[in-house]
Amino acid sequence: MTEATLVQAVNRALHTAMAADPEVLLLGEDIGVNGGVFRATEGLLKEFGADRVIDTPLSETGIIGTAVGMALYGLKPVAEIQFLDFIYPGFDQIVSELAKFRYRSGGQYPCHVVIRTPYGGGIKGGLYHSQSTEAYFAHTAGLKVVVPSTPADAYGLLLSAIFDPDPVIFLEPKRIYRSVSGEIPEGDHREPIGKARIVREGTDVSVFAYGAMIPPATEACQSLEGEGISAELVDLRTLSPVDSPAVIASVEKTGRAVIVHEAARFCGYGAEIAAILADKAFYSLKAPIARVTGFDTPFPYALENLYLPNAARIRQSVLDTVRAA
Amino acid sequence: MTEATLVQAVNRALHTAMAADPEVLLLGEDIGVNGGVFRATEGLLKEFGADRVIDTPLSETGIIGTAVGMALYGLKPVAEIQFLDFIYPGFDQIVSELAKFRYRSGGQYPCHVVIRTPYGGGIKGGLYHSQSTEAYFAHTAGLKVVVPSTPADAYGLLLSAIFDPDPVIFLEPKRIYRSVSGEIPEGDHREPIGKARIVREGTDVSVFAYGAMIPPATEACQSLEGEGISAELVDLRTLSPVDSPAVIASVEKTGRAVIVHEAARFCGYGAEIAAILADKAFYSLKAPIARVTGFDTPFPYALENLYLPNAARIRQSVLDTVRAA
Amino acid sequence: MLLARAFDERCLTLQRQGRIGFYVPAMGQEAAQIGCGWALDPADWLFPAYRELGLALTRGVTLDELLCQFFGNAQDRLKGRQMPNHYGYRDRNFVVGSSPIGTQIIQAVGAAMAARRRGDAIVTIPFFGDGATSSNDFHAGLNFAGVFRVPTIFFCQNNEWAISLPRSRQTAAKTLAEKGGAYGVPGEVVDGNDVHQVFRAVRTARARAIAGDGPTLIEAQVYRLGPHSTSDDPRRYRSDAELAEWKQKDPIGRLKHELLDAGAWTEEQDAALLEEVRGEVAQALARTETVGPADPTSFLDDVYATRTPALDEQRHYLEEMLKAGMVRQ
Amino acid sequence: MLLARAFDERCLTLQRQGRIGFYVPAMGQEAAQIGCGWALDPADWLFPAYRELGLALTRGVTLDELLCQFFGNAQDRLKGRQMPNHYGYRDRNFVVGSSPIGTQIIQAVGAAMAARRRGDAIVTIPFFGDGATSSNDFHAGLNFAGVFRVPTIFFCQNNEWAISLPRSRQTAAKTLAEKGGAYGVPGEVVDGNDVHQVFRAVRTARARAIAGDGPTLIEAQVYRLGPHSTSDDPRRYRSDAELAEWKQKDPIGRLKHELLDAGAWTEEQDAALLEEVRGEVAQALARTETVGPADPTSFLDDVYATRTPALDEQRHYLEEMLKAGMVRQ
Ligand SMILES: Cc1ncc(C[n+]2csc(CCOP(=O)(O)OP(=O)(O)O)c2C)c(N)n1
Ligand SMILES: Cc1ncc(C[n+]2csc(CCOP(=O)(O)OP(=O)(O)O)c2C)c(N)n1
Ligand SMILES: [Mg+2]
Ligand SMILES: [Mg+2]
Repeated sequence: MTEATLVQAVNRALHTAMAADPEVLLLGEDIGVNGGVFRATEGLLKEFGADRVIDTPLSETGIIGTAVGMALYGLKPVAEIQFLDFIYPGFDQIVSELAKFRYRSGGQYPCHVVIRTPYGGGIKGGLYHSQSTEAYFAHTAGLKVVVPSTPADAYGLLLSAIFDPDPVIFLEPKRIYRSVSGEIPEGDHREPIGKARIVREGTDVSVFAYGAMIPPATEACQSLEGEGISAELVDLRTLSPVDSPAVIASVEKTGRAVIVHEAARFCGYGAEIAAILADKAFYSLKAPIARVTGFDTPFPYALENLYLPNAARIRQSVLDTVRAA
Repeated sequence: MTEATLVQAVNRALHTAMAADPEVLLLGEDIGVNGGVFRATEGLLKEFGADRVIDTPLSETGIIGTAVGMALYGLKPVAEIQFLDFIYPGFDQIVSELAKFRYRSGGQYPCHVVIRTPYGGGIKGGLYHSQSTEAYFAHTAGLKVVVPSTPADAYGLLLSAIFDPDPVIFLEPKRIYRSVSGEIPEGDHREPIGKARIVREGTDVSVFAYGAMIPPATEACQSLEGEGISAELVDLRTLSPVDSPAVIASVEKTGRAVIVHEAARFCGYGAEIAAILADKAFYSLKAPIARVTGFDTPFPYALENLYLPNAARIRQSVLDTVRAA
Repeated sequence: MLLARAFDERCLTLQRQGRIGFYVPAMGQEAAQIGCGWALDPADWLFPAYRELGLALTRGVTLDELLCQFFGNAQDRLKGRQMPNHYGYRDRNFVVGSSPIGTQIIQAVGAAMAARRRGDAIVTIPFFGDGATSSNDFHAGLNFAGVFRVPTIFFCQNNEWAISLPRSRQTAAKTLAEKGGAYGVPGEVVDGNDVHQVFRAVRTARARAIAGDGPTLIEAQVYRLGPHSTSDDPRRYRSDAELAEWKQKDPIGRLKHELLDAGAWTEEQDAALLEEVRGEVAQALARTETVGPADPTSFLDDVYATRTPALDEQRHYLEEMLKAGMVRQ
Repeated sequence: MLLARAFDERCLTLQRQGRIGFYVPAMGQEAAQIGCGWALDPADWLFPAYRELGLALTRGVTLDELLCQFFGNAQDRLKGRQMPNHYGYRDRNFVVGSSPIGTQIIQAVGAAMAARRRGDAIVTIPFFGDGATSSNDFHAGLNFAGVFRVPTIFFCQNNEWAISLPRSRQTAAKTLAEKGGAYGVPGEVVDGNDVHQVFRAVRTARARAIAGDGPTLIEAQVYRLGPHSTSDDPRRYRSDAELAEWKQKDPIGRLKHELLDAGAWTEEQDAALLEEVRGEVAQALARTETVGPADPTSFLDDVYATRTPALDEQRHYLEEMLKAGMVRQ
């Protein structure tokens, strides 16, 4: 066990995977001598060499397409996209190729690729350094989508992602890259993909969140304790395939649900959680399903603190839900 | 009024708009002398010339980026993407540029662009000529998303889209391009964007669908009449901004909802309708909200008839919903 | 080459008869593909588009395999997932292609980097058309190849048309080969109707690549003698005169006359061979047309390495629907 | 040029002091930008990236306007929507840029087609760096420009670095200008530290474009003297020696010495000018720093031409939250 921030945990997981398996390699923009613009790959070039930590030209379709080709051949590439906002030049390679290769080939060509990318707001990044478009990827069959919220999960889930036989989009909440710090395991300790984590148990209402929304959601739940409200907080961790048994079980217990994410609401990821519950936990529901989300606008710069869900908004929504009917 | 198929209605609407306004022009692959691979632009090159019906090189980012530039300058370009499946090389121009230009410029640069593209399955097109990824676009603030299901709507909605001040993704259900035929108006008759259409009224259950799912949904609803079930069928027509008052009002009346689309279920468009209802119509709901959708796989070739929702599956789901609890 | 032509002709008929759903003929491009295929090593990795019948035959792909893919039947290696012509066989290093244009080009570069890392002395070869040179992934592929000096041969079959767009409107460059210059990748134009010239050019490029001297872009100038696909009517956009002119250069006729002139071949042999290949095609068709359909629940597999719980649930639902007769293949 | 430099320096300090959130300096690229700007007509449409301070000044964009954008305050034309440096002004034909690299390149081509259709005798000019030549939209932009022969000048400022990637690893092409050849677009290298040379090259390209002779790709060779942005530390990836070498070619020092040598300028005048521009910057800062913040509900506008009912509802919710003190700017 060592203490690490979330971004350090990412760095350690990459190190562990590369040391364990010579077929793991990294590629992306500015990941080599510069160590990544967030320093996630710091020191890895020196340790593993330029053959395994590859600085690429400025082309996301190049990065992802190259990773796909490497994976077809049998390697385990981990691609870094500098910001999720810049993934779209490579979106075709993701949805048309990466997600569908195993399927279209009748299982002949698995595509063992991880795409790591920082996502989300709260760093004064404006429209193009702040977005949370996880729903695009979660809607794409063939991809797995993982979002850690703690250093330990970042470490364990990234290791699982790197050794997972399927393509994984690994979204790193950059807002809490350095603000949360915690113990991480040593060595090849993996956290399973596809399992939610109960952050705190509760009986009155279930709050579903992930990534950088876990800290404000935790704060909101804690603050409600004083008012005698027992909120259960579920960190989804894997968005696809989602741990629906855990989601449903929680609401079967509490009868109420509040879903939190920073992405725009309309057709956002939270809609799927609501839809699952409105179908599979309908008879347990005692109140409308609430969503606390970003607004249905692009991500603003100067006013980002108004855009992002915070503890007060989450708290209010939980209160309204518990008091409903 | 003249009789037309859906694809002919598209052709007529383009003709009407181009005749009315010299700043409307078309660009895309094979739309000129070839008249489009589905013949949607047949005859327009001859009538309006190569300056206004522009065959482009094979680049979707080129087509969309060019359209954005034309719109910035003040024209009203209508871009054709040959199949929705091929839009992804231009996805960056759509989500980063087209959708955000007005916003990021503080209103200085509206982006008056229509992207027309055939979507959906049922034509033996396999993975890459069949997809329905409307959810990607509906989740993108700044875009409007329109899907007609009849020739009259195709005509009236496309005209509205072309003269709308915002970017519109206009999804054409290619499966019913020629299978449905009906009256279309003459001249500049527009159907409003943002309004759902009640295909048939009913009192027991609301069925929400759009595009090529309207014919099987209609068949399912009709067949249930015999069993004394009165199903209301709502054609959403505009997916974004959705007509939520109409959606909510229908379920306030019926108390039950079945949502139909051919896209994969997980994080599909139907999730948003379910989420809206689970929040805003919660107290009217008498049964779980059901979704009849494509499966959570890429779109298959040989087995596409098993993949696509049909009248029998919709009918069964409506029955289950009405009989629930 | 004759086998490819005969097979193409039969498949066009099959489609017209409604026995297969769609078909993309390779007619006119046989010499380019077969010349290239012969110049390669079986260990080399091929990244085809959708028009590479000749190439597939050089890899020993059988007519039966192809037809099963077109039918999407129980013996299709791809389990009925893809449209006809989008076949591939891992054991033949013939990667399964897709419809989006150009995507394989950059993938081939990644595979080449992987092969080099493994120490495998092979080359990778993406196949693509004139239209694909406008794609994002052509740009990324050539650029990465130049920067990383990978052992990749970019094999462009310029058949003068991208559906209805003529080569001259695809790009203002004089040749496609010269596009290599933008990336520090040497480019070369070859007469794609001359099987020997293609063979030599690919051989040379392969030797360079294996020696560590980097990638090559080869533009094989050919002509698409048939329609773009069975959904296409080329008479809408190109002249009979143009077609007639190129028919004169038909690579099959050309090779035949070469051999006849050299005294290495006779009209009788030619007729016999034609009959033989037609027989082969007929037999393959007879064998494969009776193969049963794909397993109806199989389309829920291979999304992931193992079915997720949600897919298990959906499979269960599908089985119910099948049992109740509510869905039909 | 001096004004740009003084402004850059002040803004770097502002960012260090936490008074603006982020900054991208143009230091070292002033001659290229200003030489280009002067060679153009005010009616020409500029499509900047994010490093075009010098260019903006040639369009009469004021320091106040720039600073209000950096502060994202109530007088920011963009209503606080974008990060610093992503400004634009429709009335100056200076299009509002974005962060994704390269997207403006193809847009400029579309605008040129539109201008031609309208009969406007103008050119469009996308500005971009060496890194952007690897982008999808560079490829599409140059290719469409060649095919449609548009009046567009592609103005590439090769400042040797794309964050930490040196030009030599961005592409194996010898120059970026020669990439034009892949598209039938003439390319030209100019010394971007020589304001006259840049001016002449752009003038010539503009005349060609207006005459209907099509697009030109200009590579202005410059050097990024500062960091990529305030988030960047260039000492991690480049040597002091390299920096020192290029500092010798600093376009401002160069012009100054040229003028001194020609007897058209004195050290005293230079010092006075420097003081003057520093004063201008200080005054602009004093005027703008006190401007109030953007209207807190304004971020819900301009998603569409009019707010949708859902956005109205969300605005109402936001107002409630503001009133209750539950959210803060
Ligand atoms: C990204 C993308 N856009 C459009 C299409 C539709 N399309 C299929 S083939 C084709 C033309 C391809 O031309 P070329 O690359 O020259 O290959 P050829 O068919 O001539 O062999 C087009 C436009 C596609 N498949 N993918
Ligand atoms: C599509 C995309 N990928 C990555 C980035 C991150 N990024 C910002 S600037 C930059 C380098 C740009 O280099 P260049 O084009 O040479 O312009 P310069 O900054 O040198 O002026 C990168 C990689 C981005 N903004 N957009
Ligand atoms: Mg072609
Ligand atoms: Mg640069």
